[in-house]
Amino acid sequence: MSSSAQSLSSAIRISDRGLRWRHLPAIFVAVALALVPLLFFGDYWMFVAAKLLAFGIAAMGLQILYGRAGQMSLAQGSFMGVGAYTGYILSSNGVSPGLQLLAVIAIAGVVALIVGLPTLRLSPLRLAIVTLAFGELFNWLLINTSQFTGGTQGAPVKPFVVLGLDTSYPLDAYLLTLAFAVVLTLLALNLAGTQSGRRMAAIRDTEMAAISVGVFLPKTKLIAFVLSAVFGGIGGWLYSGVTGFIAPPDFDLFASVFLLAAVVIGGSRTVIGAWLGAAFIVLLPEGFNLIGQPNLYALAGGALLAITALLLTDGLYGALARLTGMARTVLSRKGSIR
Amino acid sequence: MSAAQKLKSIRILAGVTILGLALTGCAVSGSGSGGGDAAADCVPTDIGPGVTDSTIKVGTTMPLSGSGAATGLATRDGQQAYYDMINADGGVQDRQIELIVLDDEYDPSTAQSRMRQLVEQEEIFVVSGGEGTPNFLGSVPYLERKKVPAIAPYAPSDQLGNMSNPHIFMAAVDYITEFQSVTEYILEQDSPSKVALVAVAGNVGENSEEGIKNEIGDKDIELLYIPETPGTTDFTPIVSQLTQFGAEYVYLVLTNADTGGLLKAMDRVGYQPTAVAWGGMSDSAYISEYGDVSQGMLVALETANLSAEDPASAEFMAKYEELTGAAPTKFNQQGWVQAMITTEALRNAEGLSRGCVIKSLESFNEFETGIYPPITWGPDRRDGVKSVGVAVIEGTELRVLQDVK
Amino acid sequence: MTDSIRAQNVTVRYGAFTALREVSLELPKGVITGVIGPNGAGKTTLLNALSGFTAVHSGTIHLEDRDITDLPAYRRARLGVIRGFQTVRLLERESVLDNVLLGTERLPQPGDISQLLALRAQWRWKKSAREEAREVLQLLGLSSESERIVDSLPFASRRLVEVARVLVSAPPLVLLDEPAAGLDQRGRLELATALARVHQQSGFTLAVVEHDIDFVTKLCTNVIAMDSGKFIMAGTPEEVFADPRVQTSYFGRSTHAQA
Amino acid sequence: MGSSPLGQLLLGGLTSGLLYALLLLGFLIVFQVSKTVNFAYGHVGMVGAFSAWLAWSSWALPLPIAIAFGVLLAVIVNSAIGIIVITKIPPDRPGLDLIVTLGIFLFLTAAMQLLIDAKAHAFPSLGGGSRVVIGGIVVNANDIAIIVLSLVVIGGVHLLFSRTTVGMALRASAESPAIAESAGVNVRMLRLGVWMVAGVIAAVVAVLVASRLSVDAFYMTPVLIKAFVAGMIGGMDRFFAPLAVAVGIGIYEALAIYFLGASAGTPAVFLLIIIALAVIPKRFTAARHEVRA
Repeated sequence: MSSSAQSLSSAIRISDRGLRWRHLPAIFVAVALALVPLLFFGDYWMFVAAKLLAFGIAAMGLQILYGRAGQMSLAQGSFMGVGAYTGYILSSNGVSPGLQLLAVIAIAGVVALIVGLPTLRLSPLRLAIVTLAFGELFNWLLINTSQFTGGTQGAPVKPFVVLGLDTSYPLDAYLLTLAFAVVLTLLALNLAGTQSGRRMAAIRDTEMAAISVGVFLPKTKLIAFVLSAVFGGIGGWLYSGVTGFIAPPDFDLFASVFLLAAVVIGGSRTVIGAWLGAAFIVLLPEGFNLIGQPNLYALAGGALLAITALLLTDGLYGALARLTGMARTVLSRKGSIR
Repeated sequence: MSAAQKLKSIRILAGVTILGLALTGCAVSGSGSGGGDAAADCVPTDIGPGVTDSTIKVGTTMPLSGSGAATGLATRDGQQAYYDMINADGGVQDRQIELIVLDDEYDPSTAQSRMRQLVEQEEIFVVSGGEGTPNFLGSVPYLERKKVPAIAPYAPSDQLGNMSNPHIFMAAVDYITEFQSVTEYILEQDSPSKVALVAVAGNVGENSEEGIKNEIGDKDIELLYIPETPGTTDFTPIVSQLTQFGAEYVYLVLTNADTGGLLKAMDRVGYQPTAVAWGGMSDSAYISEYGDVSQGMLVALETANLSAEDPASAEFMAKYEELTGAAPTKFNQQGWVQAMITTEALRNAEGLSRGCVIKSLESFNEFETGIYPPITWGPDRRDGVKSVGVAVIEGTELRVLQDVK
Repeated sequence: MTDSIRAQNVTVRYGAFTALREVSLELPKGVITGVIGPNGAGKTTLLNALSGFTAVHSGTIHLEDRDITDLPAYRRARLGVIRGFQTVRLLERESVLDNVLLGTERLPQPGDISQLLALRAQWRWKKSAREEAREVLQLLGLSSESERIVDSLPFASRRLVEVARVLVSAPPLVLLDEPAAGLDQRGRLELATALARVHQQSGFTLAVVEHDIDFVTKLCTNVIAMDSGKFIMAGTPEEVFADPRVQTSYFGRSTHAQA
Repeated sequence: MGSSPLGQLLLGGLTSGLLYALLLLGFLIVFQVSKTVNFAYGHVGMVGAFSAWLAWSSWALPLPIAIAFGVLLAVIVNSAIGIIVITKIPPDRPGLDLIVTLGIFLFLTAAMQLLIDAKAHAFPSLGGGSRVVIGGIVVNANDIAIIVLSLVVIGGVHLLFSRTTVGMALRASAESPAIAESAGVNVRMLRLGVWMVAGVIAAVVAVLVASRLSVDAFYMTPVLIKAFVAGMIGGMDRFFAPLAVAVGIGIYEALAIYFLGASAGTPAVFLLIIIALAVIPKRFTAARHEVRA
């Protein structure tokens, strides 16, 4: 069966009615999932859901860079920070959310260009180190420019008020992040069907083939890097609106490593994987709250992360795909639809 | 898609939007409840969330895991011990006090999530104390939005203790006051010409520097500020800077580990100025570990010194040991007094609504805890205390030079 | 609008080892040329030099009358010099169709922005590009496989996908490195016919490195023989295979090379 | 009093640089034979040092025995990680090793906090007290111990790799496991052996760092990051280059902090890293086999 990135992107293709029908179920599942919070959740879980969406957007960005283009970055958390603090500084100067968003996109992109340019020749591991260094620098900057950033004490962020939504209310925050999540997910899925997307995949799988057909690798690497940074920036900006408070630890090395963990655990090859991974990372601690052991997370969280990674080497998506695969065969044996 | 599906999805959408609007409405009114602005309107008949006929739920977040865990756990135990004692005596307003402390991992965003959980899931009535500055600050904007009073958290910060955050009632001084007060003492005793400050980079350091500067004023004293980043692996350069500068007094506002590490590094090259540390280092947990390199170090006293001489603390120590079977540490004491202040506020509240608690907090006047200096809050005052004591480390003991009261 | 590529005194060294020694040759316009020679004759190195995957130590390479000696590989590809690899290089986790579409790179594409945002230009382009790809797949008998992930394909089909990627942009100059290796007799025949048909349609210039004489004789009207890094001769298949030098150097060794 | 601040700085920088290098050494040999990035490596050392402290302070074991105990634990933990990584992680799963070891990293932190506590503790200063003044530079037994020990260990490992048959086998299995296997080398056992040696190194470094700073459940992370970074710059497939870089970072850091101020240390180091990697000659960065192979 074809990788879900394609299946879903083909689901939104104009051509290919056949494909489109085959993947309607996936779309319905997505819609249903998005509705769950609205129908069943109270303020707290709505807040968690909104946070998950913001986090997932950043994870999707990293999936493009790491999963599709095969470039490892340890700075996605920092790019969330770039977005969050850009928004914060602007909003404290009374700039409207709309303009904030534009600035977030622009600045995240420009920063990515600056960080990305010198790293073009580097092997994935070395790229990881440069991004790590950037992350450390960024965190240092946050702490040492407290007059703009609030420094180590962090900064309270004015809630976004747009179209009658006010992100200081979890429901509104959820609806807003959901809107972004939907649009950006469609864009990420669309990437698989574009030449840009194929160029990235070529960098990941075979640079030789890419060159042989005329791909200019550095440009593609940069686009992947900038794209992931913009996703990260938007994710971070939304995150700041959802929580109403940002501080350097939210965007430090560990934040970045956890985003990478999300992408790998979810299944780095697909956009869906990024979402599954984000859900895993965000909901794991909440799971411990549900079983009434909120303070157990610190101990068991790490172990669970390692075990899950070991058991599902293809990531959550791989497992899911296998399950649905089985389901399909079972159904078709029963001679039902398909 | 098929007409049937179209209809269905349209119906769902419509439903969602209506639901959405409804919920938004609730959210608005929900956050409205609990009293208007901070100058709270107290309706004695109102009953706040978390209050039943038999219990009052209070809670807070503290670092129970991660680098801040030691102090967090100790503070929690201190609070629990006090509430156990109160509950044994029949509780407050005929209700048992139920304490819930969640782990915030010393991380601001985690702290906020847990605080939301406490307020929205557990439905606590008020926030009882707390431990750690950056993590607690993570919850502050949310608490203010929800108008939940937070009582005597240990979170030294110049952002708290004023009317910009009217729901946070501070009984711990910020670093500006702390070091102004300590420097005042030093300058009474001695007239150094060069003092240095090694402090965690960022607000903590900046505040400490400001406090020292305030006290130095126009006196002819040079001040060298060296910001440090936690996790320093080599203190030699800092020590070299200090020796070159020739500081007679070196203020240390660092973690236990880094304070110890820096003093060790000084010791390695045999440099021995008078060290001056923030309140955290008056904890036995520090002295028992680093006493040998900390002899003669001055420390700020944020809470009364735990010594048999002082009757008040002697009584407290006895009581605590009787309750828990263990001698209290500074942070047990910290938690104990947080619970004491919270209890006092609940006891004096005309009614068990948040508004009334705020009113009762604002009526605190020279409240004696025997641990903190007398606490006074008012309709437009949120910094309950304005001074600290000073002690010196001698052997494994603290000798009080200037008492907290 | 077909081009011909010309190499003059091209020498390629890897450290001490000289892979191409003073090679001068040209691929006549619109002609299918077979490049033969025993293993280590420098056939692949020649392709690499022409396509820009190896830097030449000395000598020049002209495309038409343009000097492309120092042009990086991707620029040459954009000028229409497209090569295939001896060891198949594919996007392992992508579908056959996407692998072929990768080959459309040198055709005028909609801008990256309109691709990423899926603007109308992108939809239109997508439609047409998929048509192109489908035709090529048709031609190579891969239509049924177009949605499959390539790492699940048998080796023969993977080879064909590689060829399809090369052909999809209808390049004026194609360099193939043992495209028939690993195909069975029927596969080779089909591939030869397919290439011949494409040649009829577009009249492109094609150079094929190949061991299999039947394949060469069936497909090529011109043959270049090489041995140990040197150009030996060029001519019609008959001439070349008849030539004693080729007889000894090529058949002499390649037999026990095949054994 | 260090009347020669520069010399004092260089000494301090050198010693901490050597500590980075030593830790990197353990990281390096593991990477070279099993191509694994062990995020938890610093914490393996922490486990050793922290339990050594416990054995010494709480169980009142004599220091050498306590340390030996810690080293043993570190070896066990690192071998366990090794076995998991070698047997459970399939090849062609880039990043998976990082995530698994991240999980282990978090687990080790929490576990040690649970078993011992979350406080910072003073570790015996291992000769930090006894000092002599040479040319205005205050040198103490601790510094000398570190310098000598690290040079000995590094030299020893180098000899092991370059001169002995074991070393040959190691290099072979690093180049191509398959060929090594066919040549009758038990690659798995060899790899496990390397993981054990790495465990020893980690514990030793952790103990030395603890003797200079203090010990708790977290203190090794910054050391690991610097060692790791040095490895990346120097090249994980080399031997002396990365170690030299590690020492360089130590000294450079000390100088930067002294001349630019403590808060300038971080940016100075990481800016250097970015610049270094950006301008490194191609042959250096053409290290794709770093991740493959």
